[in-house]
Amino acid sequence: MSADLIVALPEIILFALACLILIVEAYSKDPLHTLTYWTTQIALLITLALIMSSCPKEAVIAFNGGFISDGMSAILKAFMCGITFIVFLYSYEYLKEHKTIKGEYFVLGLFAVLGMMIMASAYSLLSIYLGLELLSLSLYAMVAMQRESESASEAAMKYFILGALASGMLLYGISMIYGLTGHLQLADITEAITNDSINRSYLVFGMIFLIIGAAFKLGAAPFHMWVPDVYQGAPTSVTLFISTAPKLAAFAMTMRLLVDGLFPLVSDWQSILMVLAVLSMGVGNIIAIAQTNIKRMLAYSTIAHVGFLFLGLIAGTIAGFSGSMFYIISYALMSMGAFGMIILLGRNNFEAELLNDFKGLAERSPWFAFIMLCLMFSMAGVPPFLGFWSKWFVLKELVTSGFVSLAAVAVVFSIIGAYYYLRIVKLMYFDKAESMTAIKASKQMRMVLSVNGLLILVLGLAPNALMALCLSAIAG
Amino acid sequence: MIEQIVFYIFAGLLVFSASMVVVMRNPIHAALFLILSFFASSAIWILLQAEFLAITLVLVYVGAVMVLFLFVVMMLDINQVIVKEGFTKHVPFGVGVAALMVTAMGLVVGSDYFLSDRYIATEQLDPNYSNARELGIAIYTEYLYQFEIAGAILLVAIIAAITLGMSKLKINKSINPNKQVYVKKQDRLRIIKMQSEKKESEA
Amino acid sequence: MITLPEVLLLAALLFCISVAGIFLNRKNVLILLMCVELMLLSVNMNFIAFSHFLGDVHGQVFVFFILTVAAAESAIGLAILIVLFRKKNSINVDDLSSMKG
Amino acid sequence: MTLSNLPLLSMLIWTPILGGIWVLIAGDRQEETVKYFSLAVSFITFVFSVILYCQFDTTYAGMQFVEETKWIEAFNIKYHLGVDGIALPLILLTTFTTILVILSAWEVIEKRISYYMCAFLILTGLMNAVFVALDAILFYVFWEAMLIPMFLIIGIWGGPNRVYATIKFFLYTFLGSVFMLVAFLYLYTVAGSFNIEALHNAPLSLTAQKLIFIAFFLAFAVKIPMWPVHTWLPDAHVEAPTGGSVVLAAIMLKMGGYGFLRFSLPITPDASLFFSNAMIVLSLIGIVYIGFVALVQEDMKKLIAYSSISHMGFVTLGFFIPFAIVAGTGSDSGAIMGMEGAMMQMISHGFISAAMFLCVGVMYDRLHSRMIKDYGGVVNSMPYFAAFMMLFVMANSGLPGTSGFVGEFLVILSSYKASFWIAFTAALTLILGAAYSLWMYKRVVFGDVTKEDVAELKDINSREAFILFMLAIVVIMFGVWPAPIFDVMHVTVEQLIDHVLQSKIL
Amino acid sequence: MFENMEIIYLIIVLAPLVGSLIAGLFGKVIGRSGAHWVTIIGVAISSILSMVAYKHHMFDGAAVYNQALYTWLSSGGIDFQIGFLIDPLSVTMMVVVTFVSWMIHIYTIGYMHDDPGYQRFFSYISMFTFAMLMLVMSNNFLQLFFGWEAVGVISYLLIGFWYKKETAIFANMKAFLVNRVGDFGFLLGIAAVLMYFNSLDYATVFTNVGQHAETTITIFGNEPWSLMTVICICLFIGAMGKSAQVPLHVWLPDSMEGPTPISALIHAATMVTAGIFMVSRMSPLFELSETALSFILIIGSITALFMGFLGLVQNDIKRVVAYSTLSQLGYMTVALGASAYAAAMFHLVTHAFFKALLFLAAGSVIIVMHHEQDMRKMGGLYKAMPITWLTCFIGTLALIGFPGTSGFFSKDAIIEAVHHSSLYGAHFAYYSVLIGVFITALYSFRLLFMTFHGEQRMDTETWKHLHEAPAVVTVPLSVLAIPSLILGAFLIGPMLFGEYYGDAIYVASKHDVLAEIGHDYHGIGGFIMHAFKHPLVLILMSSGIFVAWLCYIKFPELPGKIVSKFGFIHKILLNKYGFDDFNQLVFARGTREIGQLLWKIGDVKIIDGLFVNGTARSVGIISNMVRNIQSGYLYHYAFAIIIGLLVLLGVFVHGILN
Repeated sequence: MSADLIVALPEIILFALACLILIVEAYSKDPLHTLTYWTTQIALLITLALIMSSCPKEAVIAFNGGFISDGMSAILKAFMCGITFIVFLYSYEYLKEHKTIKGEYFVLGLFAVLGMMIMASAYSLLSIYLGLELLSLSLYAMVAMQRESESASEAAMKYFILGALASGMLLYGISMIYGLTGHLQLADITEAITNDSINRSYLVFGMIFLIIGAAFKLGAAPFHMWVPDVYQGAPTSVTLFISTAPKLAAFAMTMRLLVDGLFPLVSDWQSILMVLAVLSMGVGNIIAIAQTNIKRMLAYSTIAHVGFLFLGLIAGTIAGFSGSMFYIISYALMSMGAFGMIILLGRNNFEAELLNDFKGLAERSPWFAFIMLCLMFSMAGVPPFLGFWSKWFVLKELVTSGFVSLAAVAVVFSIIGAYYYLRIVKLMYFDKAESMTAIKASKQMRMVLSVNGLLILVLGLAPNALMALCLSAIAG
Repeated sequence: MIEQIVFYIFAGLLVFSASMVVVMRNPIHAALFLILSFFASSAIWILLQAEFLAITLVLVYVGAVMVLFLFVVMMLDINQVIVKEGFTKHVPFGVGVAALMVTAMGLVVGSDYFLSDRYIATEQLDPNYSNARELGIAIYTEYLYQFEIAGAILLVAIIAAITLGMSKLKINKSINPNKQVYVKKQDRLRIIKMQSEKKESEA
Repeated sequence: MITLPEVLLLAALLFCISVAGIFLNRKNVLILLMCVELMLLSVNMNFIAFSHFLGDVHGQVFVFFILTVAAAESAIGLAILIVLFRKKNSINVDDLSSMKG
Repeated sequence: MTLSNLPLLSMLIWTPILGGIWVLIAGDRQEETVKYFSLAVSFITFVFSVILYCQFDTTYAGMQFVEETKWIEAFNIKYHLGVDGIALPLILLTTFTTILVILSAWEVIEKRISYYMCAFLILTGLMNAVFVALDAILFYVFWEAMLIPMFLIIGIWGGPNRVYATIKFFLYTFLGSVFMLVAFLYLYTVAGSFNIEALHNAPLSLTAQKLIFIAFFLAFAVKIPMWPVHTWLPDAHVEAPTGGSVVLAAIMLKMGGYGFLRFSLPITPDASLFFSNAMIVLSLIGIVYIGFVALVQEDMKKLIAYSSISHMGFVTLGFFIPFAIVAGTGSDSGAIMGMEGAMMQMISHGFISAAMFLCVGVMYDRLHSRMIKDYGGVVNSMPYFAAFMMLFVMANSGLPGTSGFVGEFLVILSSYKASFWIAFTAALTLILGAAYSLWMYKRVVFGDVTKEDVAELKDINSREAFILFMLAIVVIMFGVWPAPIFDVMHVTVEQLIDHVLQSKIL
Repeated sequence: MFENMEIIYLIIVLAPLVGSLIAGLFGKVIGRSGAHWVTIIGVAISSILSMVAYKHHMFDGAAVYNQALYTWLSSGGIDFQIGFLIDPLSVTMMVVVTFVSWMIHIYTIGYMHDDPGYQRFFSYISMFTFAMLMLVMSNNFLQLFFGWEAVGVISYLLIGFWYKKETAIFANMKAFLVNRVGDFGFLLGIAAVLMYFNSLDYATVFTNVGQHAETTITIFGNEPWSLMTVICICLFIGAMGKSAQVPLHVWLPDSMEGPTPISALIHAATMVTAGIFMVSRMSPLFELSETALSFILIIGSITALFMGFLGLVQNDIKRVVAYSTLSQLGYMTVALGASAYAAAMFHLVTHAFFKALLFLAAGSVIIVMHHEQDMRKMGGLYKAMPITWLTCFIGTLALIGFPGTSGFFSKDAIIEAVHHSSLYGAHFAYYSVLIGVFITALYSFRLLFMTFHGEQRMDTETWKHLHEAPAVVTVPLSVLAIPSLILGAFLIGPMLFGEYYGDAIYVASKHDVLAEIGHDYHGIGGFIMHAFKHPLVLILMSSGIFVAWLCYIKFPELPGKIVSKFGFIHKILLNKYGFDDFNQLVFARGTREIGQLLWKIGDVKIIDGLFVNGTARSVGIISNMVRNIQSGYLYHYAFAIIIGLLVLLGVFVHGILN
């Protein structure tokens, strides 16, 4: 029992700290919630440290198979904490700027992180479900939290209803799988499928519901509808959050369900994912072209990226999964930078969420224009930026597994996609600025954002480490 | 035999009330039908030897959740909302899709596969079998971890509900002494210079 | 003697009704929330049926947790609903369309 | 001499890139420093390339100055550089042109001079890299990265319609190259490595080769460009600043040709054979069709752009003629001639088109118009300029004694070996080329002055004179003494032909 | 000094080049006199050395010199070289070219005296001399083509020398393009040669020519063509361009827009004869294809006759001479066609002198008339400028082939040769050249009378200031007059019937017309007597002179009458048979139309509009359509999810698709 506790230490500590911070928050009068903010950040760092320190050599299963700690979970958790740390840093800027700062934001954020971590290391369907709910509920609340704005509450409502619907589907799927295999624990399920003679198409029936649940979280077409509205409606700080760390969690969940749980059905879910992938890339890239609101545009680009993410899973090999992992991580880094940039450009009671707000950025601030350029070209998948390698990785594995034509389709969509990223670069560099108002943001914000952007470039020049990490994570 | 009859009665009731929930225009009626469907399903659960959960369902849902619903309904005095009729012309289409879905699912779940001897319920449990104890043991040993998570979820729910629910906005008239202390003259009082008036003739 | 398919069919029917409720209802968000509850109910039905016929308690445990979560969920849902109502002064589903395209 | 053990190739790549970054950091405040520094960097790079040339062993067919270090062990992608007789002349061309481009921007670019210089220096580094990369992925990375500075150059310093032009340019070329990427990935599954030489020897079925060839074709035909995927070029040229046009025409187009030599032909020889007739037809259409189109252009830059396309037609023709020759005569005599002619055509077109664009630039800087009708009688006010331009126009129309002649001559000669009619069609360029070049010259330079602003034109200053003079020297030198280029590439081309004429099907 | 002739040849070639470069690049520095001195010295050197070389080869009977000096490049096992082949043929050309060029340099001093582009001009003509020498001294096709193009470019530059004159810059572009058409054929010919002989070296080609005598290739469909015919016709097309044969003659008359010395040097004496030289040089090839020969014969005779007619109606003094040049070139071509290469070369040489003479004379008239070229505004000039008149008169006599003058021998030889030729089209050729004699006499004397005799038609102001041209003009005139008069007499014997050319020219025995004439050739006197024994030619000639006298001295109103009577024919002649209009309409406009079509329709509409931008646009449209699915309504979103579910279930569980 105590061994189990050791394994799950990061989660436990995070939980404890979250409760602590809740109390701190309750008693703090500071309108800027500085204390809450810093304690939160420290909590994250502590968790991060714990994760780093307790990175397992081989998979450890705890709590009667409810919990697993392996390479993938460890790395994803680490990135979740790290990314959330930066996200909170950006968010704090934003909230201060917009005078909508609330202590609960951070507390809920922490609980969301907890949920993600649980998902990352969930090894039974039940833990997956609970982790998912913990995450989602916190997110619903965070979206709705900025009570001044109509769109926020609308977004929250849509998110909530659709989320509930999706988790309902997921549950139905779980119930079917449970009913067919008689197990909730992933390993048992795999074993049951391989050994017992279970009607395959019924398993697929159940699996489809599971996939829908996962696809919804990731925002894959046709289960993507919530994404644009939520991204646009939610306060940028929350959008920033939603579009980064939870994606890792959703990826982890997909991996757990499809790879750890239902790998015997690989041929079936490959073809299902193929449909979703093509749809997502198509819908995402094509609709994004027509957008004028950058948050919404990035939402659609997310959908497109998810399509690409699936390609790695479709490959159905260790390397392919590593490719997807690499993809989702680099995507999280990129979109963190992109939304960070929106926050950076925003000012008091002004959200820089229209594309035109980027006009002439190169004159206003060459440096950040350059950072944004890196991010955009990276998202478009142009070398030497990180985004290229993520696309390259999944495509390579896809081709290696023999899906050449699918790869061709994918690259065609990536060209369509390139257009709207270029459009932002065009706005920044080729157009005249409408206002030359200088960018007012705190020093650490500027610094972190710069690092974020340069990271995209540096990792693009030397992607080996991250690639190796992902490979070992899945393989180990 | 009797079981079957009972089952079908409640099943019918359940389906009926459920569809009423969907059809009802007045949310209060809908809520009440929902309660009815909860009752019906709890009955069925008892047939399925899940007494504890059946009770819980009634207690938790009917007792708490539905009350919450009704409370909200009242609070928002919905009447102004339901002036227009609930459904629109899309209904037949929607129903068609629903039917399609029923068949799509029914074909699978209704198949004889689930009659196979894997799915034979033990008829008679021994008298001193306690469903609650079974669950209790499972939850507090095997599912400790998940139990904790559930706790976290509830906590989050509380936090969220509170933050969202309580409105600092208009009601709150409290003042901030800090601000009052730090106020300076020029914040409140502005002295402007202006030329004394001249007549056009002189200009 | 009840058979599994019967229960499963009932659950499936319930599921579809609730889903239909979600995409048919265009007026009242509250009813959407109720439909969500119905959906969870149907799922529970599934679980219980399976656990009964498999003679395995885990299904019921799962239901236990679903009930918990469902309660939490509805709480948050209603909270959001209230916020929404404060903003829009309406919980008409058709009014939730300021963002589109 | 310790030069031999210097990592010359890396220096060729990174010197300009680092220099460019420094320039960017220095910023517009110290404008003069920026200019002189950039000039110095470009000159040093040129010196490196010259050293490279001097140390190059013209008797060895394979790769020389090879550098190989780990880059991405996970997929054994290496930082693997090397140069052979095909790449070397192109590198010289690149480094040489860069100097002129830097010079040509001297007083012309007012806004964001440091960006401008930075963009060009980095571009140079990347272009050199493309020519020396021996790892397919490394190649691809540089190949794509190159688009970014060019995109910015056209977009920031370009003309009124620059946005359309630059986005068209980017997407068009991007479209081409992504398929190349897929092809690389597929090849990896066959060869188990991204090493280009390994890819050359990877056996492939004919269908696979065909698909790969098409993928490569999309990449390189767009870049070079071939009819009918050429329409991005005129727009890009017209909108680009002078320097941009120069680099675009002088070097970027050559990458398409280089790609054909480095990838299409050796990796998919059988498919190349299969498609050779189609390619030849496309090239011929390009030569004639585009020749006609060039004739009626009213915009000088457009005209030169179109003439570039038609000249590039000779390059592709020369590349694919060998197959036709072998198919027709059964012997490969004249095949080498065609290939080398095509190579020479690339080099010389590099110089000539650069010169032509610079000439237009010189006029544009004075009158801010590229329209032919706005000029006329320029010779009266700018005699020296007129003299230079006459030389380049003549070179452009393939006059013997200028470098423009050599390539076309050899390609026509060898294409005759394939078929009379191919040679016939190709040779039409003698007439068309002369027609559009001279007609433009007549309308722009000759004649009496009719517009007073033309009369007030100032003749070229010493800087412009220097640039044009350098080019004139080169154009004439390679016209009467092309040996330096040919000596370098003989062995490589021969080996390439041998390789290409063997089937890879197992 | 003959040990290393190589040096001498090099000097011959390079001296003019050096002069030209100095004059061209440092014109400002060295000034006008500097410019003409340096170039003249350059040309003089090469001229004298050419004579030395001539002596070396013709009198001291030195062996043929054939050396490659510099390998331009080698590719695919074939060496492209620069080298000299010095044999009687080339050495004769060298002398002619350098000498005439020299004279014209001197003459130019006077003619261009007050032209701003003085240095430029000298630089050009020296450069031309260099190029021409490269052409004639070449020992391979590449260098030949090089010189070929080079002279073309320089003539382009020189025709457009007065670049402000719209007509001039039109003429020079026309000239270049028409020549390019010729070069097009020429290049194909060279390519063919390379393909079958794998060498561009004259010697190699000529020695191996036998192997391919019977080779046939298919070009149209699969009906076989003799390789030699193809090669020869291709090469001859090149010659047609340079030597202005119908229908590629159109550029030559317009080229008169250039300064007169150019007309004399390039468009009369040297460049235009390059074609003739080339064909003679290629005699071993041409001899193998009778088809080609008859083709040449017919083209030549057409040119000879019909271009002569045009000379009758021109009033511009230079244009008359130009058309006479055309018809004389026609004569040479006819000779080539009749395999009388020697005769062609002979006429080339004599023609070079007397035509240059005529041009210069015309030029000196033009100077004196203050650049007035219309003969109707002249007349009676002989009093004012006797030397010019005399030299011009000599030139005219030579041109019409007055017995004893050099023109007489060459032209008569040609006529005789054609007479003896048995090729297809020989008869036609024979009669055209005969009529040509009459025409020639007519227009030549028309020119002479209208210019120098009759009443003065210029205004008195000009008349007062009339005076003889300066020495720099008259001296070259006189110097050229002498060879025009006597050169023929010296050359005819050796050149036509002796071993003058050695192996430089090869004539198949069955074509060797000159040999037949040679049988009854007994010295110059005999030749002249022969002409009187069969006086047809002389009669034609004198009648021509007589008619001219009637029309322009006796009854000056007569021409008007004739014109009004045969207005139609006159119109045709004035329109030069409509060649120019035709070219303007079909080629000039046609190509532009095609260009516009391909551009506006092909590129802009189809490729760009339809495919490139079309794709982009359609993507935009699609995107705007698809985004409407995102209606913002919750129930639609939910519905989408359900549809997705249904589809997945349908396809993957119930297998609807299969």
